[in-house]
Amino acid sequence: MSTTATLPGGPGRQSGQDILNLVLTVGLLPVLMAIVIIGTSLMSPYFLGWMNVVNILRMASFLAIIACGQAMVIIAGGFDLSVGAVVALASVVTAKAMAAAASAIGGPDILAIVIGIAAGLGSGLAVGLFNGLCVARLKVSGFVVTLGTMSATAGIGLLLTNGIPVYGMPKGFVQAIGRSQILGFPLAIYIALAVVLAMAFVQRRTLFGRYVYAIGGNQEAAVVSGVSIRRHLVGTYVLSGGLAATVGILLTALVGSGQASLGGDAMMLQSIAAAVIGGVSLRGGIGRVEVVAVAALFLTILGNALNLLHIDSRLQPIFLGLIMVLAVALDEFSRRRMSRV
Amino acid sequence: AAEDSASWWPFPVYDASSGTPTEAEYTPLEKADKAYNICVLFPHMKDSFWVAVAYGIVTQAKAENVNMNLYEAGGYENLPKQISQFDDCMASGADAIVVGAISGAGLTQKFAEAAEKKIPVVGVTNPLPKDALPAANYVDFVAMGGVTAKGLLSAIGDEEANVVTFPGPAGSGWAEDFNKGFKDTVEGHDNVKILDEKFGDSGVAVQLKLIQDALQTYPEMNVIWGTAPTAEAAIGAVQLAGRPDIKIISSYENQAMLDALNGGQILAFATQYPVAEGAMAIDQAVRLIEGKDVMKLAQPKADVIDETTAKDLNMDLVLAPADWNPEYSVKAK
Amino acid sequence: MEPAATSTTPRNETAEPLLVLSGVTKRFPGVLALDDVDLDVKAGELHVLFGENGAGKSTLINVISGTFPPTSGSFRFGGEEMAELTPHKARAIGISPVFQEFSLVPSLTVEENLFLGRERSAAGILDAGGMRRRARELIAELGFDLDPKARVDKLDRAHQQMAEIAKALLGKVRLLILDEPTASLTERETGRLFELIARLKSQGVGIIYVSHRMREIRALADRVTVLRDGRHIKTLDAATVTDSELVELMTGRKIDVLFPAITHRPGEVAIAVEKLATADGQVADVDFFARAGEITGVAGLVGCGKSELVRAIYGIEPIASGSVTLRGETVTALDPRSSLRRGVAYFPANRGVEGLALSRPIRENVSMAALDLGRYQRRGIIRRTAERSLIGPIMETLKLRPPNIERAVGNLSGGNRQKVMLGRAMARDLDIFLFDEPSVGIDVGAKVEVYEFIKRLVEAGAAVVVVSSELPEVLALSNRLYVMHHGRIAALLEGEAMTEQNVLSSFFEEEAREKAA
Amino acid sequence: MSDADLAAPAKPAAIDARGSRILQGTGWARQLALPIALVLLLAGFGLADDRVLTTYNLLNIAQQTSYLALFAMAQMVVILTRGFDLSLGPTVSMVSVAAALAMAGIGGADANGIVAVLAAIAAGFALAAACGLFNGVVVSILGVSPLVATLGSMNIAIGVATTISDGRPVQGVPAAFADLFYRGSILGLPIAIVIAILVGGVLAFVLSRTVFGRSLYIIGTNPQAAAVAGIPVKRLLVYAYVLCSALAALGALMMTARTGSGEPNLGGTLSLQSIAAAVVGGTSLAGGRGGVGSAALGALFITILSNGMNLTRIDGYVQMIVLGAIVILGVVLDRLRLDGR
Ligand SMILES: Nc1ncnc2c1ncn2[C@@H]1O[C@H](COP(=O)(O)OP(=O)(O)OP(=O)(O)O)[C@@H](O)[C@H]1O
Ligand SMILES: Nc1ncnc2c1ncn2[C@@H]1O[C@H](COP(=O)(O)OP(=O)(O)OP(=O)(O)O)[C@@H](O)[C@H]1O
Ligand SMILES: [Mg+2]
Ligand SMILES: [Mg+2]
Repeated sequence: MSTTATLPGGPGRQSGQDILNLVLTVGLLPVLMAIVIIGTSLMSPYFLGWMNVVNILRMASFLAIIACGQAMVIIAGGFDLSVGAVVALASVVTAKAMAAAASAIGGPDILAIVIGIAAGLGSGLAVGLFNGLCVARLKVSGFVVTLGTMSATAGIGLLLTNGIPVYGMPKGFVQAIGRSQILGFPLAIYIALAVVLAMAFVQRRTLFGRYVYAIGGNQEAAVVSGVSIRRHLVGTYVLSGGLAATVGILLTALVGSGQASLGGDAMMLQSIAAAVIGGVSLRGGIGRVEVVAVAALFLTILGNALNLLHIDSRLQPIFLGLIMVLAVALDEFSRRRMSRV
Repeated sequence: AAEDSASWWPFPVYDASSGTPTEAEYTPLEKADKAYNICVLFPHMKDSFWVAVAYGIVTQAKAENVNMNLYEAGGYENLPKQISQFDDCMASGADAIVVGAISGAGLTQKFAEAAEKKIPVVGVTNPLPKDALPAANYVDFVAMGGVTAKGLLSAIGDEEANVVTFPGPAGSGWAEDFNKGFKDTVEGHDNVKILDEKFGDSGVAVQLKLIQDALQTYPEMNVIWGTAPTAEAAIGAVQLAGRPDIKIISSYENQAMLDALNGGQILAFATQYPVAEGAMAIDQAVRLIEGKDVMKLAQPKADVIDETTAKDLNMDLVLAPADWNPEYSVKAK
Repeated sequence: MEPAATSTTPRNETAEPLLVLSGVTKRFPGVLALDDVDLDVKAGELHVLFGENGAGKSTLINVISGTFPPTSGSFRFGGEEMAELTPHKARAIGISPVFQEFSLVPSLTVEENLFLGRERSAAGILDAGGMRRRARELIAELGFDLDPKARVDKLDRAHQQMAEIAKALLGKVRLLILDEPTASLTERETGRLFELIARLKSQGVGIIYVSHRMREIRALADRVTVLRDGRHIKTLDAATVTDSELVELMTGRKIDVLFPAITHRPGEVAIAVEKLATADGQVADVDFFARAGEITGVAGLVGCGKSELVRAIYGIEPIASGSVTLRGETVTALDPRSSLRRGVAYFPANRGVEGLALSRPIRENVSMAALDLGRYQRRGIIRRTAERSLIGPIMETLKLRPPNIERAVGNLSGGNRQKVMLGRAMARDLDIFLFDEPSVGIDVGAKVEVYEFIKRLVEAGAAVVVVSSELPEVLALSNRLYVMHHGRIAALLEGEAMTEQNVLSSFFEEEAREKAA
Repeated sequence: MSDADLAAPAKPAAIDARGSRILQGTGWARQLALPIALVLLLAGFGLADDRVLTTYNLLNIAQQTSYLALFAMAQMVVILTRGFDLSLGPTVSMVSVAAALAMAGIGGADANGIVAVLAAIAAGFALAAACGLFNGVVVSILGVSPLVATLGSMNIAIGVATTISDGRPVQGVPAAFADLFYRGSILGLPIAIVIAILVGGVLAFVLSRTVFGRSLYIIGTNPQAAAVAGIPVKRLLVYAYVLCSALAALGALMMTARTGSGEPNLGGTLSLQSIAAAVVGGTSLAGGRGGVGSAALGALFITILSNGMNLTRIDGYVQMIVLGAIVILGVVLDRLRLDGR
């Protein structure tokens, strides 16, 4: 076997190797997903209905966007527990800023919308920046820092609204961002696709992506190789904050009001779950965003299928938990078998 | 805002102290004898419903000139935190404790301790086990669920109604009670069919997902009954799905429900007059401290509000004024 | 990179050596790793740093390559004062270190590692094709058997070492620093490396070279600086100094012979392996045996599967087929725990990864493999006094320095880490010992101690297997020597037949046979 | 050897050095950092409100701390092995409900005291052991990352708790049970404090003085080395998760006695809280570092903070922000102190 590694190899072998590599990186997830899809569609006629497919994709989009940011942070060896809270904060800030701008300026909606979105994104980026600076400058573990900011961010979101939904955003915002469709698909799906593609590109083809892998893989080695650690660490948290804020804005547009209850712990845990199920190593240095996106889709489909199959809502978590563990266990098993060969 | 409770009284309630509710009117004391310390515990302050209760509490505390401190536990999943807050209240020397219980059963030990320490405790808004406390006021949630069902029945007449219920978080107690009340009341009406019950956390995002899935699972669904966030999420989901025919009913009230009702986006919502509940709780606490006569269990008359009844509603008792910011403590003058 | 190199050309380069250190001191918490060291390296010179484990060689190198600043003192490079040097800046001006603890990211490929920190990019976007071409070029130029697309964590230590060397030679190099580069290379790669070094020297590159192998020092050095306890002892001209002088300067004592004379008294067959194949295919169809009272050596090129063989015997490499018989008893289901119970010990080549719990104290690391014995515990409760009084003397006999068994292993130098591993063998009664590269990265003094240790084991009647890439070592120690090639036994050499010549030729015969097949 | 483990050759020297420094002479600085912060915190609150430092309130703090400390200790056991247990909270809920159901099943409030208590203990610990076994087996034998494994069991436990309780509190806990686990006192100390101290003492002994404890530290520091040294890594990992769940179950029984009913939501946010307490106290998520002291201190820190803020009447949302900020500040100070030497 070791000789094959030394030879450049003909094109045939190359592609065989590539397929193996693909299976190794993507794992069994798509297979499992196919099983769930086929199984559910046999049992529920509505599962593959157009609307349901759109719904699944939309929900998966939100999760995928957040999980991409989360994945980058984890690959760099960190953890971002604050994403759920950032979703809420961005929602509230967007709605407040937009409503304020709309009533202050009066003029065209577009201006208010832009101001609102900028404010929302800004709040997410700011939280990310704070996380990043604490982790990189003060060398505190990402887990604890983001645990702190999670609490503080949620507190700020609630303080701003007292938990009361924020209304008064221009109708155009809800129509254009939340409910508009292109070729039958909602905007969120396109944004998610763009994010995943962009991040995949960043991971493979840019300095930033390369350094994130390096820092997570072996920080000491990255240091002695002259990689500036701080800048890139901060970058991952800012990215994660920004992407979480994006989801906050999209959700705000979808529900039509700014809500401090959007996001939350569930979103945070799900984004980590999607990243890990998508093959991101919690020890850093390993993982691909496109697989993470597939994992996000998988989790969403699973939840949808359980609903469509009329499973009692109290029993649903049991199924969800078992299938999640099963998926990763099978994946792990197959990976081990493969690398044996 | 006019922070004056004078116009609220007398407030019509059922007096259920003896077990069977009888019609009664509630009128609070003018003023407390002394500036007592009253500790208030809330499950959370994350929606306008609890802000409304807080509004009632703050207003009445000012009216009766007592000190008040309010603590919120951050959500229904934080029972241990509420228990700790209860301990902290006792430790901080409260003369009485008003509690919106996360779980009535879960606080029974604390109630017993407070009784031993002779600290009166008043239950507000959330239901409690029978006779757990010397005084309380809350609606019968089963009855309130029933009220919404009656609202639905009268709105649809003989039309077919295929309902999916979204009662709220499993394990909360109140969600189960609302649901039971609704189900019991529609039972026997052949034109109303309950297709499914979808429990889930009462946040807009979670509810939205549940609704979207239900829209797929049950194309025949034409009534969505659930919590206020359910209704809020449903408005958008129904529009997206192109199903303006679907009727939406909320089992309780908040600012969004009121706006939606005015905008014609929902059929109706129920109210239990949370502002009045908060105010009564403070008064009950003061009466207990002073050893005065107290209504052991006051039940506001839950009403279902639809377009026609909305006009006659005393909004002051349903929601806090829009520009009111929650105050977590009141200092007696 | 290029402009930086040219712009630093000073007027007085001919007068001043390439690198000048004056009074460099480095203090770690509790350790004075470098104490007022002066040193200079000329362009085109190979300057050997020589010293015991923990003498401060790696620390010195880290200071020069900008990993951390010295506590006090200063140094000049190319006539310029180096203040606030960062690793990035160091590489940019031509200081290229090959670290002892590799600077490789395990989850990246060889090629990605080569360019780490110096990627070719435009506007933040990588020029993947260009880098790949350059990587292939470089590896071909160096003659290393290395796949640029292989992930580093899938490589063994030898190939990682190659990657680390290639990484250092990627850019423009003016000062090459090699910290024990041959520690896990075999003869062939070592040869390549030496050719390369000669070429670089002729191009005027200054080289700092750290090694514990006298042979290399002899072959390469222009000057030798001896460090002891962080202090500069003496700088000598390599041409005029003798080995024993160097060793004496380094250790402060006299060492006459490196390899002890070991009395081999072959006894019963302790390990017998038949038709063994590992699940990963690294070992196939191997017949092998080792007797008590003698040393059985295993030699072979990098990647030949010699490590896997002993790892399979110990039970950490899954076996696909074949049998392992220990003292006449055929064992199924091998695992480390039962191997230890049967008296088998294994000393991994990579002590950091497989051997030691670095942040735990020495005491715990030594007793780690013996905690199931009644000596150390009673009903699961550790007898701490007994543990201390057992481990203390063990580490004393092994001359642990500093002799404090409560220190974390992570603080120890390479040689002392190996002593901790050896201590494990003495913490319980064992009689079959499997050593994988027993002297990797340890100084001459420590080597002698390890060999003495092995000698004591064998003379007490134990069966010892030594797997090593250092031919002189296996040749000198073994009684019988297996030569492995591509997972198979290529030859078994005994007695007079055990010569370097024979080992090398058996590689080539095997190679030819494979070609023919 | 599992392939996942290959990803970490020689870990950064800086980290090794840091770890070692802690074991050397400067250990006391770290040990004392948090206690000093605690005393200052308490003194600060004491100045702000004179009820903070009354015996009554100090006992109150001690009692509240006992519960969180138990959970933090449980969590710490698995964090030592580089894992964590997200299912801890739901396990608490599940045990609470199961114990209450068991007691209700044999007569409820009127049941024979001893029989009821035994039934509750049996039911609670059996379920917890099952959950711990599940976690342990999935993590160690199937090789699934602790995060996914316990996220899975978290969902399962939530499902079980709400299903068997029908989503409602389970009433009918006999007085004997409440007396044993809540009301009783020994030498004037409430029973909860006594239990926490006893368990802490025993656990401290187990971790520092037994082969099992020693092995946990080694596994957490270097699992590969542990395996090579013949430590039965997989078996001990299973034990660690079972121990974690068992400690959680004990805490759950105590909390059930305190609430007087089985609560399907009892453990809601305990998973994250217990991790936070352990980590703030100085347990390292990288494994191999921490102990009973760190868990207890972390729990005390968080409890004092929220008690102090309650007694000094800090608003709810502001409390969240302060809590977040202080958690970060705590670890930052800790970090700076270490760097300063
Ligand atoms: N990061 C560090 N923190 C604390 N002490 C350190 C650190 N790095 C090295 N030391 C200590 O400094 C001393 C010198 O170590 P150094 O690694 O330079 O030795 P060396 O000469 O390279 O040894 P070897 O031949 O084993 O590689 C040793 O006592 C070592 O324990
Ligand atoms: N040309 C090569 N390029 C990349 N990897 C290689 C190459 N040749 C071998 N390898 C890797 O080397 C490993 C085999 O090394 P192995 O551990 O068997 O060596 P060994 O026989 O123990 O030799 P040594 O003891 O000298 O390290 C395999 O993982 C294989 O993938
Ligand atoms: Mg060194
Ligand atoms: Mg090897």
